[in-house]
Amino acid sequence: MKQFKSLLRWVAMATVLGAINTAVVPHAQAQTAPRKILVVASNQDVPNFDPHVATGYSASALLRNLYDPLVRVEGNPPQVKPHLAESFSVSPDGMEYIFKLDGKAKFNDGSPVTADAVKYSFDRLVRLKKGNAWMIAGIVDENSVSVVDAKTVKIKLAKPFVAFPHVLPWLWIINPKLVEDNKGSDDGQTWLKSNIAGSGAFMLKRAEPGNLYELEKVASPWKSGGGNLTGAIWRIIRETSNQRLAVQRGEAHMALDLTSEDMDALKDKPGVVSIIEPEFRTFSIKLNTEHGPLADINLRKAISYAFNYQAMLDSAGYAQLMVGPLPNGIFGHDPKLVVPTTDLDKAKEFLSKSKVPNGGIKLTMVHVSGLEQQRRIALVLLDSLKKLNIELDIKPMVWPDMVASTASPDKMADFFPVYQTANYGDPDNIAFAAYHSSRNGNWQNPVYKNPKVDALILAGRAETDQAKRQTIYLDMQKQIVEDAPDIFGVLEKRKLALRSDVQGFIFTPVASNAVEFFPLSLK
Amino acid sequence: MIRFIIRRLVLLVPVFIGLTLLVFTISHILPGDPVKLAAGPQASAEEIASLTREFGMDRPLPQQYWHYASGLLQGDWGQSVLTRRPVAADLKIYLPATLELVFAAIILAIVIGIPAGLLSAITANRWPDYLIRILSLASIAMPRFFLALVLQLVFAMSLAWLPLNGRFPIIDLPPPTVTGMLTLDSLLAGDWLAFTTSCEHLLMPALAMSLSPLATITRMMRASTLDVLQQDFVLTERALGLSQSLIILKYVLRNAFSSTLTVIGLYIGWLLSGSVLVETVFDWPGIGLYATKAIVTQDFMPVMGVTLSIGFIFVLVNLAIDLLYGVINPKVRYQ
Amino acid sequence: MALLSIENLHLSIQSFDGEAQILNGVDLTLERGEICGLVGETGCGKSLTGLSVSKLVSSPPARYGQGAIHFDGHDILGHSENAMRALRGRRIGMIFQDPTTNLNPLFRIGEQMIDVALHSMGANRWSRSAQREARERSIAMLERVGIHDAHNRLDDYPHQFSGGMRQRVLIAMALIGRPDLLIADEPTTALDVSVQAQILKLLFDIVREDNIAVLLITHNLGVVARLCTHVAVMYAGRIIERGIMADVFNNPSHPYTKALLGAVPTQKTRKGTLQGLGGSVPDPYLPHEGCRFAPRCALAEARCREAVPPEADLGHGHGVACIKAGVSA
Amino acid sequence: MTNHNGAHPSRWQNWQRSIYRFRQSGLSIAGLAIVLVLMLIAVAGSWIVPFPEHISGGINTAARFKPPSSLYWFGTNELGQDVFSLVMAGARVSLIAGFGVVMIAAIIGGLIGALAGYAGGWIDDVLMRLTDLMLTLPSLILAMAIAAALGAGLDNMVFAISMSWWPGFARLMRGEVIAKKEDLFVQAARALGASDSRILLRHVLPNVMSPIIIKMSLDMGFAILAVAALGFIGIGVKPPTPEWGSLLSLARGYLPDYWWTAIFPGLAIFFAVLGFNLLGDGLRDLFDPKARR
Repeated sequence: MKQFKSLLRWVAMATVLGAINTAVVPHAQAQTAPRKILVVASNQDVPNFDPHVATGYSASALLRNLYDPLVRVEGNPPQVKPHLAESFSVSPDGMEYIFKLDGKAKFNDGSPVTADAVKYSFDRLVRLKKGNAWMIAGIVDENSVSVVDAKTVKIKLAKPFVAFPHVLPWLWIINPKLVEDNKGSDDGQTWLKSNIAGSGAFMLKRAEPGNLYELEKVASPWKSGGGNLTGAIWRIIRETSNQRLAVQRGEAHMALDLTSEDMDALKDKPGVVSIIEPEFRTFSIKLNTEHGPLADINLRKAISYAFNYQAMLDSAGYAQLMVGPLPNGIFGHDPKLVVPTTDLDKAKEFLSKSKVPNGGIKLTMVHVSGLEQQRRIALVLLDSLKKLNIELDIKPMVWPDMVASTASPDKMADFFPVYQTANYGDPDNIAFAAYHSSRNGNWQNPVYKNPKVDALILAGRAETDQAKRQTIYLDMQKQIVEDAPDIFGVLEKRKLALRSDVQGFIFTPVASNAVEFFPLSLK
Repeated sequence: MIRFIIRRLVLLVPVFIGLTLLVFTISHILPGDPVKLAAGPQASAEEIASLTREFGMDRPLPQQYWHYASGLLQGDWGQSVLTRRPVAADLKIYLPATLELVFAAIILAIVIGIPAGLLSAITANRWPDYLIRILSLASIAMPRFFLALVLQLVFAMSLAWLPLNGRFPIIDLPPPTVTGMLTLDSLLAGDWLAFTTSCEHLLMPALAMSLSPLATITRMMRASTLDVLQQDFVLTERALGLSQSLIILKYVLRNAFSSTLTVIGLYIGWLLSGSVLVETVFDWPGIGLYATKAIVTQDFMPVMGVTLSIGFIFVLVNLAIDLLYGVINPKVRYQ
Repeated sequence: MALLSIENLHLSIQSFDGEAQILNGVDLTLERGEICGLVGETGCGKSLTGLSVSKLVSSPPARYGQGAIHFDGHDILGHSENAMRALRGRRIGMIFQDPTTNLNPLFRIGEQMIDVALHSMGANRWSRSAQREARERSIAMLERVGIHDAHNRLDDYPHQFSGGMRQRVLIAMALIGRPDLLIADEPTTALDVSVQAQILKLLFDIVREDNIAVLLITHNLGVVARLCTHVAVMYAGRIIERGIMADVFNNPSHPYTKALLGAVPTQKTRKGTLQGLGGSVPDPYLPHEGCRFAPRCALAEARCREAVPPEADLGHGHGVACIKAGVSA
Repeated sequence: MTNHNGAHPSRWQNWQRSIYRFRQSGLSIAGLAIVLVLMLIAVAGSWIVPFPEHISGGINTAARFKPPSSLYWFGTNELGQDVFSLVMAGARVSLIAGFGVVMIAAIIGGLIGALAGYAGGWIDDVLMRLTDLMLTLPSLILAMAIAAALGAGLDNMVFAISMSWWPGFARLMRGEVIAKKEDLFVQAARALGASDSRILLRHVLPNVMSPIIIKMSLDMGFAILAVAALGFIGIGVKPPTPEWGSLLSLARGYLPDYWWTAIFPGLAIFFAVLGFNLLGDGLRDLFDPKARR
């Protein structure tokens, strides 16, 4: 036995020697540098930094801090605040806006932000017709923007647009000199993809695509005030549970894509502040009203009444059921609107009037693969349709494929789930994008068209008298509910988690996950 | 010896060409049109056409292949259709991360597997042997991604001994990139703290990946050690009075190790291809995640880049293993 | 007092098919300077006897039923592995049959020789001076066994030596510790005839110079006749006849010894007169009473099958285990 | 190997000894037991399961995230579905998918290997070089690429995995065919004028079946693991299919609080793969004991 022990000693020694080179050291607390760096956890990568091309909330968040718009929006309900333009005036007919630029505003290469820069930026946006250009499509064109003097800009709208100031925070001003120097053959798109020509309070310090983007505060930002942040890191963490744990353990200060389960898990954790606020973010299932079995209004009504709304609400967690097409609480929303609820008898009644009185058909639903909430809603729909003896084939697809499938009614699936995030706190944003027939072929409103509703939307856009505008939107909502183009889903509450040492964060129900770092500081 | 190496290197050329041809044909057979996807939904027909021309997708296949293969030689591994980033640049960032993970896994597998196999053979049919055999059978069956989750659950979430995910605490700046492998770079920079932190981040993912190779190396080592113990020279060495530990740890070990070596080469390939599973759980920005993102959006340039780089590495590693085999086994060297 | 005396040694090996009784009461003594040939058919247990002397038979599965092996007065069956290690290489040397498999292919000759030398010197493995000393001794020993330019050949690998040369290296290793007893298990069987004679002559010159006792295990009676001082004939795990080589070879008493000697072709043997021996070696798994040779013995009678024949002494050490000894076949 | 009574061991004794060896190693028996239980669950699936409606997508959101209890043995998931029923149903999915992968790979690989082995010459070289190249490529990434391109669905996933799985069988079959090709009875058949295809199908193939079957049983475990891996990454799985890998992947977000939604699917994968590995090892010792452990 003795000799066996000596052998064991040898083997143990060999293993220890081997293990040393993968040193297991107790968790050495990496002492944070004295700098104040805010770490934000998000699951959306930023493939493109061109302010007039990039899309997605993560791109908006970084661009918002690297570039400056004419005006900002802040608070609940969202208020327009001065930024590059210290003030602006609107002509009585609401068609002409004049902006006075802030004298102190300068780009990060030192050159001042002039009216020419504003015109150059708007012209480029309109020319490229990408990124956020859709917000001012048909409203601002090549000759809308004119330079009055170095510090004054005039914008003449092609059509009346009440909510125009609410759109401006997403239209950023670029430094014409830098972009012209690197114009290349595509209007500077390649260069701007990974370089910054802005006047924002932050510069892009480090970019590790797929992993993290580090912003560093400019030496002397032209805008006074703001928090004590010296930098911020936009960290890509794909799993929401990992985001939640990162905040829980202090490895991140903010987590942006949390699910309801994550929020429950964070409820009583020390040092964590949970933000669960209603937001103008609708979720509904678009029905293919032009092609296939759902063109039959009675079948659509039957399905709307058979749908298990309570199950959807349960699975969505922190959310509230939508009452009609518009988000609850937005101007013009009719809380007393009569909308379908789970009522099997009514559903059977409509079904009997439809072309397939006893079901027996198979419908298809697509959803973004990997998007958990949509997968759950699809299963709720599958379960609900069983009661009408209708089968559902669920197809997870990649987002680009889904968008491509909305190009024409025959390519579109029977059910098409859509998230609609309001970019500005005005009913027109949702109404125009989701129900106006000019948007057919796009994922926001693939097929639904009703001339009456189109007319109401355009009227609502132009009507400056608040009371009249109210009644227009009420009529619109009744008509849409009558057409039953969608199954109205839920208004998911915005779910954010912050470390308690983050200060100066004001919740804005508009794109609140596109975080503005300038006002923030760390204890 | 040198002639032996040169001959093997020359033989690699047809293999590399074969690899590029195979990967190219596979990616072209697959349905799905990345250009249309990349052009985006609002893209007009002529914009898609211009993009197709830009990526040379309209030219006949052989020409496309020739363009691709010649590009490879000059380091141009094509461009991601979606992000317009050159694949070579991305690989330079993501490949070292995966290589660091794979080599750490293999080192762990060898450092633990060899002694375990040895011990299991020496104590054949006694409790250590049975324990090791059952553990190794179980660990071959253990799915890496499930083990990764459990490790994360235990060591990061409840015990908080080890960091949850990622390669380096993002507050601190990583050491200057030389090899792209954080552990090596921090050693080169002499930054001990960075070395320990990057080892901490590396430990759990490497452990999760190393379990299967570790189990197989243990089983192979046990089998070859038992064979070597039957050999006559072991009896002679005992008869001449050499101590059991000297015989086992010097004379038997080298013989048994030489036949386990070939398995290690095969496993590097297996680890490289399967790293995506562990990378997803630990958010380890390696070529696994990079390939998955490209696969999901059917952007096949990066997929071809990743597949080819793994294929090349696999072939080179196996060549290295053969040469190492020659070092250990003199008979082979003089053939 | 004899250097080596094996008394009534019983050895059985447990295997899947049951327990095989390999050695059934072996008695053998060996003095310094004596060269005793241990002969017998394959499977009679002669190799196992050799291995038992150095306690190299791993138990389990082997089990020593009764008997003892006294080496220099001590019963080695009771020795621990460490105690045995002290004897092996220093007091007891061993050579095996096949030189191609008895040297570790992956190590240089020198490395293995030096390790053995260090052990035989009992020196601390890591001390520089001990290693230098061991190297010198190895070179000297290799020169002595006839390997020229040993200094350079130390760094060569086994596969760079011929069969004969490798056996010389093994002899050098066995004798480097100047053992008192050498156990040689078929040392030349694997070599071709021309090389056999050289190796045997080399081996026995050294043995005579260093006055080493040798237990030569072989089935080649010619080798025994030419080199051994004593001989012991083994059958089915028992020594049935032993004594001074001349006595046993000139007047074999046990029928089996007669049959063995008869089977060796000499110049005098005329064509067709060579008689083999019927039947085959008894199966060790089956229990057995009486003389194990009875089934194949021409003189066998009822008495032979009842009891195991004791060993009778025919004068100056010539013993035979057969009740009908002396009766001419 | 003559035994006690000297007669040459009959075929029956060989079998008896192999069965003894198989029975002797407890592990192989455990493997067999697990595989049989798995098959039983796969076949009887929806009858023996407490909540069969959940398998085809039924939900009960009132009972979300209930911990394991007497009613819900493995607790419930985010939609109130009984995890035990889903895991049981997952057995059928994984078994069929795993078997599909192994079967397709065996057929494709077998044909290519047989052709290469039997034809020899340049055909052999070309086919074998192709096989070797396929082996150097990363199999999981290839499978993912093919599955993603073909779109969601278990059948696409099975096809994708088998595309990178057949080289193993091709190599095995080629080796066996080359060995059997030289056997006497094949020469005799050729002498009697049998056509090549007849020789290959009637004589050679039946005799190489045992190593193929062993490899199929050994690969079953790893095929199930590959299907689960793809499911885990979320490629190729269509709800409401209760596939273990995707169940585990979805449940990742609910750790550590609702641990049961992740732990039980993970354990199911582990035991299934373990069962097939143990059985495979046992079969290998049964059929060709000389193969090294």
